Amino acid sequence: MTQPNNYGFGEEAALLKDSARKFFREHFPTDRLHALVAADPTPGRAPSCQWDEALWAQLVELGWTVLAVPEEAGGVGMPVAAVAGLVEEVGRAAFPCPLLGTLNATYVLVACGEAGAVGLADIAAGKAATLALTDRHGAWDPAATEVEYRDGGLYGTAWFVQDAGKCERLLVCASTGAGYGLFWVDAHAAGVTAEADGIVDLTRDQAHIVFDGASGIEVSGNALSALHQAMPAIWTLVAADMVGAGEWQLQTTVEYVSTRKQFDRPLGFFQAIKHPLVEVMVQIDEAKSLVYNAACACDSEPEKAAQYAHMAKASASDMAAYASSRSVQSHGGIGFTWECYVHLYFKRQKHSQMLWGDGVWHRARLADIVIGTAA
Amino acid sequence: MTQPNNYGFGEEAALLKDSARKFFREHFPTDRLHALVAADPTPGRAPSCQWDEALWAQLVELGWTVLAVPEEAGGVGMPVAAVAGLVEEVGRAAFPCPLLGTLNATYVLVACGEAGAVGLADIAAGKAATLALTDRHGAWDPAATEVEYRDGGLYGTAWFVQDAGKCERLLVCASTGAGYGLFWVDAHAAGVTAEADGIVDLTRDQAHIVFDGASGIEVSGNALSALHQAMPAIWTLVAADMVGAGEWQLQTTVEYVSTRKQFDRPLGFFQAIKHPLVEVMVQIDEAKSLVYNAACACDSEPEKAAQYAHMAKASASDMAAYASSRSVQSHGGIGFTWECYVHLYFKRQKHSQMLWGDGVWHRARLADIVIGTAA
Amino acid sequence: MSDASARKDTPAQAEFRAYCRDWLAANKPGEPPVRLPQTPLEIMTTEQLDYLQAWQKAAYDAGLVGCDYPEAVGGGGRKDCQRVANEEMLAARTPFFPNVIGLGMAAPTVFYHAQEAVKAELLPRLFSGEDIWCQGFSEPGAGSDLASVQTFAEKRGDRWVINGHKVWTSLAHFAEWMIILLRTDKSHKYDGLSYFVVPIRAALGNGVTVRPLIKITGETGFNEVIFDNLEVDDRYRLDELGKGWQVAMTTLLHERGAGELQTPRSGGMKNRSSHNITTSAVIELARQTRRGAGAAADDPLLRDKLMRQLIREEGLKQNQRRSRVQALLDHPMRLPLQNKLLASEIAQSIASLAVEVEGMASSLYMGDSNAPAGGQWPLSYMNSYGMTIAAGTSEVQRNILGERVLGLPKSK
Amino acid sequence: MSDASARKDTPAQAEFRAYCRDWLAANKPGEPPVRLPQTPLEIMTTEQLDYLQAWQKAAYDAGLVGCDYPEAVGGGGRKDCQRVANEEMLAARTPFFPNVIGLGMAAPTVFYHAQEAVKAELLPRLFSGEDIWCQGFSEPGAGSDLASVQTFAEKRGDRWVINGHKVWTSLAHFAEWMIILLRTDKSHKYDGLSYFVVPIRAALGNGVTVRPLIKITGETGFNEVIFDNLEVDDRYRLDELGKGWQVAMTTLLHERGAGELQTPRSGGMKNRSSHNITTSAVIELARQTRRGAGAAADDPLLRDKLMRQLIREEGLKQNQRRSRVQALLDHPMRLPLQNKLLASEIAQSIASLAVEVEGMASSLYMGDSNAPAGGQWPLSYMNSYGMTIAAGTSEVQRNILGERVLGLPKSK
Repeated sequence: MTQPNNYGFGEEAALLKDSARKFFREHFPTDRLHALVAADPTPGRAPSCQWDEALWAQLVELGWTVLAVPEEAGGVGMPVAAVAGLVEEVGRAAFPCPLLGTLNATYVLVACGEAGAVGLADIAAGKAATLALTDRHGAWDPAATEVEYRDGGLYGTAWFVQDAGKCERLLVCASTGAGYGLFWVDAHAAGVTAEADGIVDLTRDQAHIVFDGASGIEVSGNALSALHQAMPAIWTLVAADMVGAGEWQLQTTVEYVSTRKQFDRPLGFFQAIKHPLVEVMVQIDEAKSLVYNAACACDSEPEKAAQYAHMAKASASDMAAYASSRSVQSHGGIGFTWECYVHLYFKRQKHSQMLWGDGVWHRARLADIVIGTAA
Repeated sequence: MTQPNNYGFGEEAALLKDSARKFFREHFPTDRLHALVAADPTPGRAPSCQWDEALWAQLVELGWTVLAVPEEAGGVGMPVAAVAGLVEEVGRAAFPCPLLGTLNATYVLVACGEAGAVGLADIAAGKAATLALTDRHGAWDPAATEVEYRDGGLYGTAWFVQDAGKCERLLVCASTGAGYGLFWVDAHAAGVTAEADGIVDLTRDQAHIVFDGASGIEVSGNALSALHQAMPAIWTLVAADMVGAGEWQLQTTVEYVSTRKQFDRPLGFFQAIKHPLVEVMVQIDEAKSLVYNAACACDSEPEKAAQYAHMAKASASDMAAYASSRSVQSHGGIGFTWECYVHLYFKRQKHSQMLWGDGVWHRARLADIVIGTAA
Repeated sequence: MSDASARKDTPAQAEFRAYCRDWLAANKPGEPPVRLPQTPLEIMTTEQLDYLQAWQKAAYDAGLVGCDYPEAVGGGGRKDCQRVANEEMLAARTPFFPNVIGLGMAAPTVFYHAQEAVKAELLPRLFSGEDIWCQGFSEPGAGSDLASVQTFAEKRGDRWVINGHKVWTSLAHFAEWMIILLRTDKSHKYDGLSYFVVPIRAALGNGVTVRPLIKITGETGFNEVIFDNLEVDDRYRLDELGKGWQVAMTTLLHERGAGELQTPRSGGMKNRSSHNITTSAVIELARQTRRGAGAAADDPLLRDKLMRQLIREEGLKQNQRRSRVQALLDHPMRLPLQNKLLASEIAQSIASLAVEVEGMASSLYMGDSNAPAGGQWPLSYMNSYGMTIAAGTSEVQRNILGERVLGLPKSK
Repeated sequence: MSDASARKDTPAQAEFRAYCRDWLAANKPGEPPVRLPQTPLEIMTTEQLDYLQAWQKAAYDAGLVGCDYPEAVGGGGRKDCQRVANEEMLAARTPFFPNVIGLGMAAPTVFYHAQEAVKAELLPRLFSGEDIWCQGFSEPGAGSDLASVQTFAEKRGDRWVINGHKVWTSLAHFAEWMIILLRTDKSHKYDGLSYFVVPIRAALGNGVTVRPLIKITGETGFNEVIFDNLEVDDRYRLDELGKGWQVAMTTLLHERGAGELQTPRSGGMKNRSSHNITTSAVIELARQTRRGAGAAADDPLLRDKLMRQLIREEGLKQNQRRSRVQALLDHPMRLPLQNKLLASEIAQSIASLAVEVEGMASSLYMGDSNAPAGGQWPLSYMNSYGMTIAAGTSEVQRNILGERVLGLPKSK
């Protein structure tokens, strides 16, 4: 299969992206975000889950959570490229919500085939979900899961579960006698305890979830295969989020250095400020181009999807680190204060950078594909 | 043992360094170097060995080649820190000569104990020497040598032998039935054929040397141990050469960007030029400080010598790459021409960068010492 | 690629594509009798030039060059067909065209700014490659600061007398014509510039001297050109007096691939001299290079660096693709203006990585029979500085991006 | 270190060293009753302050603080002995002194520029730590461009009336006194500045307001200070009117460790809260962190990065050592002026590497019981931007180095 020149990013996709941008501009400007999530600055603050549930309900109403659900399962069946466009705007707004997790679960459920239908039906009905498969060491390999399925119940702990406090369903990877299975679990079921983590990122919540005999519906008996198929879309979407957030960082910083004067010149006059911001732009564009290439591969060149998605996430991770660093540094003393909004994106990006593999990890996997496994 | 605060770099060392700098300034300005080595620009030019033998003879007369030879062997027995000061000046002048090779051989011969005396006597008598121990792949591990000692003769080829065309003696590492030995060989003996390499660097010559039954004096039956002891000084000295060459690159470039005007300003006004040159300076100073620390360790804290010498060579290698890159780029179109002298140092530094291990290799060895060998 | 593009062809384009494909199948030139350089700018011998000129002439006669220009100036009179011809030539892996500055920079500038009679006089032989063109912009005192050119044209009656000194003029040793930026008024920096086309070859020894400059690699390929009272007719002035800077922008826009008219491009031919500065070539090199007990391609640090390069390379390719997808662009010049910066810096870091992979063997140069890849990697690494310096240094490119795209205040 | 230095002592220094050693052996303070912050600038509670002030007072009373200042201003009247005391305190691993701005910046400035009576009034309580000092240089509109301060002092009779707004003033919430750069003439940028010492605590609520600023980490520790008609006696002006910029250079020179007078320094104490931003701490972290089947410390890429950091760290240490070896220096300010740039950038990259080593676990913060190292690495990484921004951003440091050391033309 070959890719269409325009990444399959057609008119509908453009409309969706545009309307999302307008939606956030109108309903969720950055000062609202700051007011919502940054009320308690103390470093040792208790874990919390601050989000605008009413606004989220509107988005569910608009159908955003079912865009990736196939039509036959009650969704819209939009291509990954179009979904990436939406996620880019969510990242630009740093909107706290369980969209990414729900999309991730959707792609994994689709990869489960018929057995996944039960999960897709829940998502089509508006339930938010998230993946639970990481071990305590934060391994990016799902086979490291600490959760076991035995005697009809799930046991063990899943770590680093994203936006757990906002979700009603969990898609859990657990070792079974026969390998690894995927289980669709009610987040509030008996035997499921979510322990919220105290995290740096104010725009997300995170938990480790303890399973003690919880029951769940097995949606796949071959978890690794389903995850293998779905991961490229998952990597691509988190990269799309980072591209949007990076663009916010760039534009906000450009605006600041265009107005802030030192030595009778706007800061942006100085090449020591200007050239690093150009480099941020260059890195954002690289990551963005690679995101749509990877998304399009998920849609129409699946044999290349993993390769291109590794590229996109590696590029986005490095970009996010650099864009974050320059956003604070270029803002000077102001950028070092809690009241300036740049720290919200700084923290979100540092979090995203690690999510589902950092740059080094993705490049190592890419090398295994392109060069072959090292002798 | 602990190091003296001043690196043991005393008055004599300062005088030597100072007089070397004056000597080259007077007798070997860069235009002489260019006239001497850059007459034939063709990329496919035949290998050649261009140097000023008369000037070299003066330096031998001044005793530079016996500085590291112990007093009891007829030399001066100066500390490595003082020798590093001299080599820094040789690097600054990019003076084509066999000084480094002779010093390298000296340190290895000293490490051979009594058996090395025969070699040290030759060096004390003014003979130049060089090490011959690298395989065709340029391995930086002497145990990779392709030369074999059998039936009383040496067989095989030693590659990447530095300044071979300027030397009368070779110190050869060869596998023996019992391990590895070091052999002191007359460069013009029967069974020794030097095949000159066509190299990029115009300030050095290089050869691969074919041994076909050549005889030599075995100065050590445990080559790896002697080399292990001597390598820190060898790494330190090539780093010292690079520091001197780097300083030439920095000062020459600073001078150019201070006079060359574009947009009605000297180029050096622009931070896009200024800040990279500051970074070059910072890197040179790091490498230089580490060079004297390593040299001083060779003299008075030998258990730390390898660790510190790895730091010095790793730092110098990365500095040399960056200083070279910025010297050409900051000179603009002029810097891209053969008539501008910067290419001479660019090429010398790229060569030195690889000599006896690049930055990555030295950091890997350093990690083995500091962290321990990886599991 | 050729087939994917074909799907969007208009009927006229489809017909033309079929024609190109047939013609190329029958007429693609055979192996060159001599080793070709890496790019047209490094053509050094007349043997190389003859072979390449014959190919350009054949392609022009067949209608594959200048397709979108009007017939009156020697063009094909078609609409948006050069792109089609280029795609088919790339697919057929034809040799490159030698008159690269003529086609990419001189032709659109002459077309938009010269008198009609001058277009008709010059463009046909430019398209056919019979006349090679060169560019006279840079001077010893005017590099990044192009507007400070000093080479002066003085009006004497109906003619102009030119005196001065141009440098870094690739192909000047073969060129019939030069596009040139001249000072016609010393009292205004930008408004004192005018733009001309001047004959080079015809005036050699009689107002024009061409001297080769040697590069840090030891290669020749560019030149300095000295003007000593060269007389030129006023008809060869492009656009109005004092509008030279604006005309030069047309040239630079097309040089950066951001112009209106698609440049005729041929290429893709593999031959024994071909040396591609691509990550996959370095991966191949790493596979063949011993490092410790294994291959360099097994080394985790080199693998990471190789993948960094591969990602940057693919990123640039996808930038070019995305620059045609309107809905994914925020600023029309944001991607096109990155092209030159990225292409040159990526090439430099690829060559630098290859040299690192070679290790000690990177000391060996073109004349050494043991040099890996014939010593071309150290050569390419050194040549890459030509790319990050020429046609606006990387530093100038970053200024342009910061000012024109991000809207930051001018640094100069 | 202590022993190597001892070898070069003068007889007076040797005697003093022995005294310090004995005194410290008997009087080194015990474990603090509360968790201490990473540096004095982050003192947040009076419990922390009380413990540290008691220590500084004891050390001062014993003659270990201000040794090289004359007795008339409360100093020890010794010659080159502060260095000796500092070495011995470091070796004894004492706690740090809380009055760090007072000792490092205010004391030498007051000493070189104040009236004799003012020195005698202020310095003893500064040395003893009874008075904490803070620094009022930066303003909302004057960061990197320090000379553009607007806080204004107007002369009324023998007194000055101060109005304006200072920011990033560490320790202001505990400070009795502030060194302050003020504008006394709006018509000259540099020559319109004058330098004062002003009482803070005494004027709280009566001309002075101190408000804590919250850092991106969520910590407090620095403040904004608002002056609303604060009256100050003319005797608290340092040096002449309009010489404020020159006086400020004395402050900055000593801040960068490049001044004449050695700053009294104590430190080295390990306690349960200590978190050293060093490569060896990250190596330890990497040993304890699982990565794939092994430890992060076994990963070749992380090993390379760890060694890069170790080399930079050792390089800075050796720079400091080499800066005292005359024969190995080309320019007297070349190494000292690199100190602040390198120390801050190295700390930033070490913390960044630690966060990379932690991987997903770096998402966990101070309030999470599962956070590695108690969540201090993400905290340190964020705090490192305070270091690359405050006291002259890294960008400004590079300008200074390019201009003052390399002699390049000024960029501003």
